[in-house]
Amino acid sequence: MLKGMMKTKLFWPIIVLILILVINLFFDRSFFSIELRNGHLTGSLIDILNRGAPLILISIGMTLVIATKGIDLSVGSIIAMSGAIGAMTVADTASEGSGPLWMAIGLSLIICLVVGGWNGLLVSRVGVQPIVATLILMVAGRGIAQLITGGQITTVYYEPYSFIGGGYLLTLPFSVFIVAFVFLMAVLLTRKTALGLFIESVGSNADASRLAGINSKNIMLMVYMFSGLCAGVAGLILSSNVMSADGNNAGLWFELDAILAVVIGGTSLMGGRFYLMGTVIGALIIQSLTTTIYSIGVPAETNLVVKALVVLVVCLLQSAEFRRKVFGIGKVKPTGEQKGREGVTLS
Amino acid sequence: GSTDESSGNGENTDNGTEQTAEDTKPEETNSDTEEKESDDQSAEKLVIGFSQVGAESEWRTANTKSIQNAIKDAGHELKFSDAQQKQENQIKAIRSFITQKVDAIVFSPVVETGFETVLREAKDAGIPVFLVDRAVDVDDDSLWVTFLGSDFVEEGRKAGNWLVEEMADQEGPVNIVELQGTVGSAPAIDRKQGFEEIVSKEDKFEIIKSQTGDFTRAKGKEVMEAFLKSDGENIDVLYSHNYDMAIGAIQAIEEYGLKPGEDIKIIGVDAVRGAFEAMADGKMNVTIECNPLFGPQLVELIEKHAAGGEIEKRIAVEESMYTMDQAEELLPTRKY
Amino acid sequence: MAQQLAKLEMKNIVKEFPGVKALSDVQLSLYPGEVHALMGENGAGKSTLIKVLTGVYSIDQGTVTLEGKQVSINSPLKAQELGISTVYQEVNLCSNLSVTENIFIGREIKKYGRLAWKEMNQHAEKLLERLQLNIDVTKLLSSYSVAIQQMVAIARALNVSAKILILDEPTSSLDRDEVQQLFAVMRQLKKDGLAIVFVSHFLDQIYEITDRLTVLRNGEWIGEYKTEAIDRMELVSKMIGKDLAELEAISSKTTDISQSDTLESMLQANEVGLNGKISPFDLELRKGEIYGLAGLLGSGRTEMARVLFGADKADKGKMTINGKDVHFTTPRSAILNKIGFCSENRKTEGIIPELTVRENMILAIQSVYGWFRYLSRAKQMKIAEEYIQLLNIRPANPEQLIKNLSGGNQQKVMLARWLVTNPDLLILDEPTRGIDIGAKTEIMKLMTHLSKENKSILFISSEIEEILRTCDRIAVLRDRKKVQEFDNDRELTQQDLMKEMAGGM
Amino acid sequence: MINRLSLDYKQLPLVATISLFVLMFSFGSLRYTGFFSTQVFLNLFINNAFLIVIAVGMTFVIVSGGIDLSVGSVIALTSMVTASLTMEAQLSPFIVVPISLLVGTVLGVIQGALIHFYNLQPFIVTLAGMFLARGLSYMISVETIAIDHPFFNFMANSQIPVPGGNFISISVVIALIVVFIAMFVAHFTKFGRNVYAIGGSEQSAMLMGLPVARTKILIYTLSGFCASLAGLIFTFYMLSGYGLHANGMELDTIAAVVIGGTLLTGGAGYVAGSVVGVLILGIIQTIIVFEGTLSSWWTKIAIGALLLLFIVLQRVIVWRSEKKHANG
Ligand SMILES: Nc1ncnc2c1ncn2[C@@H]1O[C@H](COP(=O)(O)OP(=O)(O)OP(=O)(O)O)[C@@H](O)[C@H]1O
Ligand SMILES: Nc1ncnc2c1ncn2[C@@H]1O[C@H](COP(=O)(O)OP(=O)(O)OP(=O)(O)O)[C@@H](O)[C@H]1O
Ligand SMILES: [Mg+2]
Ligand SMILES: [Mg+2]
Repeated sequence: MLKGMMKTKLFWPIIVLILILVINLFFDRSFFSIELRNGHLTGSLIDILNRGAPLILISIGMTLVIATKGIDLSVGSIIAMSGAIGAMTVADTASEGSGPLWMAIGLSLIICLVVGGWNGLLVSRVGVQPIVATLILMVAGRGIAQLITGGQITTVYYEPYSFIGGGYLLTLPFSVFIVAFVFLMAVLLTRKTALGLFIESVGSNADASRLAGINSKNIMLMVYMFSGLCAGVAGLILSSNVMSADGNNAGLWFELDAILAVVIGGTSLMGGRFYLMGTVIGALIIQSLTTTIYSIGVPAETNLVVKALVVLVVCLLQSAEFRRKVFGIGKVKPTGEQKGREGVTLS
Repeated sequence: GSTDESSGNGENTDNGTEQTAEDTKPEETNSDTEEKESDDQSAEKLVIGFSQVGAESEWRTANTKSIQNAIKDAGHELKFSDAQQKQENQIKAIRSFITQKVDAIVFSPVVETGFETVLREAKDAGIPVFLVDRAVDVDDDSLWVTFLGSDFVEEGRKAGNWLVEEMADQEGPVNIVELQGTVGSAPAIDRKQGFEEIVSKEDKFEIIKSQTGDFTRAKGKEVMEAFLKSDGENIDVLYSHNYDMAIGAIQAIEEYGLKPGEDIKIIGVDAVRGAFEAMADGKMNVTIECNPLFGPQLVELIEKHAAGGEIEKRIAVEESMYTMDQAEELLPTRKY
Repeated sequence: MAQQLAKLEMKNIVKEFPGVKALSDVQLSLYPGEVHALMGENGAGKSTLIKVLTGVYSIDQGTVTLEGKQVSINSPLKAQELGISTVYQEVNLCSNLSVTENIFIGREIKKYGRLAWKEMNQHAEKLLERLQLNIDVTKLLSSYSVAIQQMVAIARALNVSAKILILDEPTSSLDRDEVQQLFAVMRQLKKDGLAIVFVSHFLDQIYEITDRLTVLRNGEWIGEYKTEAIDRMELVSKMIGKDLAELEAISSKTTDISQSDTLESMLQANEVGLNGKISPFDLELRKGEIYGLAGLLGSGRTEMARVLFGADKADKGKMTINGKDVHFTTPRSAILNKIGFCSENRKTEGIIPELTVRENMILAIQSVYGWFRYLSRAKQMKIAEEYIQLLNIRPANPEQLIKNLSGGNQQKVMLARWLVTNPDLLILDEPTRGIDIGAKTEIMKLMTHLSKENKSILFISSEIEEILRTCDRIAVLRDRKKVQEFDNDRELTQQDLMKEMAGGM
Repeated sequence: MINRLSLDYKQLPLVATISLFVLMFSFGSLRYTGFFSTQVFLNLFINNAFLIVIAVGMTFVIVSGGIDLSVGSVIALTSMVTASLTMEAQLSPFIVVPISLLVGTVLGVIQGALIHFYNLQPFIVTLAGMFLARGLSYMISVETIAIDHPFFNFMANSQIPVPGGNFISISVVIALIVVFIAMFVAHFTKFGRNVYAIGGSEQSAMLMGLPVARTKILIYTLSGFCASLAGLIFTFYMLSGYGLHANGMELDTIAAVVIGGTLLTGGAGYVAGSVVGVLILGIIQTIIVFEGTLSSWWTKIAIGALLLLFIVLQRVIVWRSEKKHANG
């Protein structure tokens, strides 16, 4: 039953993803080909995975936040911060030892945890509305990042640092492994323990959850910390990939793409059920869309229009009402009751 | 408040970047011991309002520093406001400069248009306005004293000309890919225009792909990767609207397995220090200077005007163009 | 009235939900000036029939004829325009609006092109007067108890010149007096020639007010009867579909009082209170006793329960459990002390709508285990199936989303959630709300069973006889104050209690 | 009217916000010379007239439990349409103004319809709307178009004097009119109350037989219209059309509305509150400009800090008096 639902949830996003990829085929015959160049698997698909890594990461974090009826606008700034911290810690080390690397990773991840926790505290303890609570960091975070880099775009000359976002392992980009790891952790933590259940129940009805003995405050705190952590990792990948820290532009507007990915993946902004796999697919859709726009030579000024249309199509395809009206798929559904403000759900 | 603000700059120095190190001390003294200073300063201590676009690029930060330091070193009082890339903020800032009755307003417009009203208010309040970096298109040029800054279109032309010479003996087609700046931003539009103006004269040149990289390294790299995927070896030239995108692109090219500077000729704008490093190790062929360090030049103008001197409406920042072979010896001399 | 032409005819109504056939070939006919009961177990299809009639759900098959001509009602708005006024099962009002607004929204009074709040407030007060309820109508609805919200919903329904009035379990959270007020009004409307549909699980009420009744079972139409022509036994057998013999067991009202033998105290509260909610009270609960709270609407029973459970933090007094001091700041701390609390407000404080029946059931026990020790899927299934079986929850599918269950079935799931935790003290606030007779007796049995196992139960109910029947001791609350405590020996009568509740005149 | 009796409780966030605004203003006045002047206060309105107008529209959307991210881009699009029609097509303002007001309105209708009939999430639909509007304005032209036309110059430059030698702009008057109309609509029309009802519980609203569909579509239409009107005001303010205008302003708007005491979950909020919210953001800006020494990152940090300070204070005030309310 649940599996069945998951399927329907994932069905349309997957279709769209395939569609976008196939479109590329018309412009570039070799689009799906993957070859082994000097020990690295290369090919558009690999690139999409590789480039998409940061987005997938923050989307995973965002999914849990949204499942609790929350939202995290600060991820973009956190990316900038963690990148800045990471890069600055290794900026003026010329050594080849991996010591500074761990230093950088440790430092920025810890800080990102703290920062995420800060969001969590504002939301769960002070009771600030998520969008505003995280808006604060969205603004201030970039400032802090620039403060760290002194407004410069600091270039890193420390080779090992490039491994995080640029390195290869077993012929695959290392970032792919990072994503896989985080994703698995998230799935294990939420589905093999009761966390997932608690998150969903808090998101679906916080009062009732409290009366059922769930410590909803801590749950919220946790998801925001996790989101912060994910953003931190993403930040490291991004900054390591270009071997520099850019406080002002790193991760700019990522938050919107992340939220988009989550919703495309079938998780409702009204909280409750969440679908990590869906999110990943959503993120991949967005990334392959971007790559497509670049590689098929869409004029720069029309990028946004194209994006808008695709987003609309995905959402419409997911809307049961739309499918019924247009293709007449699916039985007639109750007009009211089920159709709360839950948005795109097929349940 | 100003106290935590200066201490903040303290932190800033810990993070070790010369520019901030330089300007911290004067700034602190400035904010702490104003009156005393003004006593020392016999006459002529001007209050100057400076409204900067933001800190969107390395170039911009350097520019800000240069102007800030120049003003303070000359012992004038600085009122700085950062518009966070928003025109409305900039207008607000200028308004409040007017209400604060500063002696001169310096600002680099976010865009050329839309400042007429507020400039008129400034004029009515009898405050001279100095435009830096970007012009405003207002018919009534009595609204500002002078415009000091680079000519983006000219930069584009320089890039084009260099390419034309470079490729003179090569018969086409020469496939060019272009990394634009942020869509709609003045430098992006003008640098594109100037460049196309030149290369379009010869039809062996073809701009096969042109996409925005938002002036950032990450985007520049991502876009270049996509270009390489679709057009690979038959890309001959990369024209990048700024240095950061060029660096990103260079990384992409290397990862793709080509030699930047040889397999693909690379033209970048902004002769920042990094650009020279890149050229020094042969990864970039030419960089067109767009000089941000005209602070002192500006302050002179302001003082001159305050003293009642005549100033012409358009003052170009002296800029030039540097190629690979010059890079080595010039590298040490680059300030930023 | 039979020769009159029917005001409303519903024929061969079919309604399916994914996986559930809620209505198959159901019919209903209403005549002017009658009160018509819809009878059936939980999940029989009563509410669905009503929602189909009022256009909340679209009809899969069947016809609706209103005063002779066929109509298609596709939205509640349309239904209202056709003169059908409805009170749905759950309180369906906007708690963020004032009482007045809730009564008038959609048909506001205007004056010089703007809404005339003064007039509306006055009207609202008059309307509630009619139900003997005088409350501040400008206050937010959310500041009132479910019971009052229910009354407001009724007032709203009365506020239109309707031809047909539909009341889906309006009495489930009301107590005797309110019910009488409601009936008085209904009789009045009946005289005026309205046709009234009335749903309730209380047979007494059915026999008191209704003229005819239609029985549904598992979404099927069983029959239509004159109320006085069919006796309880027969009616119940029609509803549950068992023959009279089997029923004797259930119906035998002698679920005798489980006189607890031990006097060992389990929970002790002295001078516990919460400013503005409930004035300080002493309370001792013994092991293995069922302790009843009786009181009128708003008397503070729920508050007392919530304070004991830590849902509201007590601001004075101290509590001990099995001798050791406790101070509950959150429900969690209470639960960890093996206390359970089944709220009276199922919709907002009970169900987790987006989750399945299974997940809703195991929520409390899981929160005791903590997030790390996740019950295995198998265990969860076992629990779910066990209680679905025990309380006969329909549809018997653990993976059905709870929001798709009928009201009564949701209530059963809530009970299951707490029974699973096997608490030492179980606080039940109106646990039998909207539950059918079969399940009700089942729950009574469970309670006595628990008390036999030396567990204690705090039982709140608006049905005095229910309390009298099951409780060892009974406290009476009035105006947020504990005013009396009775030992429930044979002499204690309803009258005694009622006097005390009303304020012993 | 309706709220009078329970004012203390229901309007609490609003009261808190206003008092905090006063607090901030006096802080500025004490700290900076020339801050405490009527003109500084009036400038808050002059500089934020457009923000006030979108905030009004946004208030309705958020109260109904939705959200509208497209407003910022609609401003850009409107300014672009206005500019190109005036300067390139050489049309008269009497044609241009109505057309540009239609831009957002139409987009609003479409968004509303999508959200309601296909049961899509407002956040996403309006996000798409945001991309679309900005994309379209780029497609009109990536370059900025300066407007030089007597009508627009008049709207931009004419100053309406107010007692004490100060002045306001025409846009301010427009904005204030919008605010008053909105207040009336919110509290004294059926539509207004339906919005609150839907925000409280869409399902209940539907069961109560309220015209949910119509209302929801109307809400987004209204918001779209306000966005366009704001776009027009913005165009007066800037005398130019530009694809990058009002970048990210949707967030400022949402912040203003929420600061003004409106719940993002819907059902509660006041137009007046949103106006104060805008003023709060404005005054934060002003304070920073007057501080006049903040580097661009310290500016960002300062904005965040002030925002935080404000929100926490607001929470505290609300808490304390909620306690009082409970005990009273
Ligand atoms: N939206 C829905 N989706 C799926 N199934 C539903 C939905 N609504 C009701 N049902 C099913 O239809 C059947 C009838 O439900 P209904 O609410 O009509 O019962 P009822 O007679 O009102 O019971 P109660 O006395 O408990 O209110 C139940 O089995 C319920 O599970
Ligand atoms: N007559 C009334 N006037 C004003 N407020 C009331 C009234 N009755 C109840 N309330 C409100 O409803 C809330 C809940 O009351 P409570 O539920 O404790 O009463 P109760 O004894 O449980 O009756 P019921 O459970 O039938 O509602 C109280 O906090 C009170 O604010
Ligand atoms: Mg029912
Ligand atoms: Mg109660």
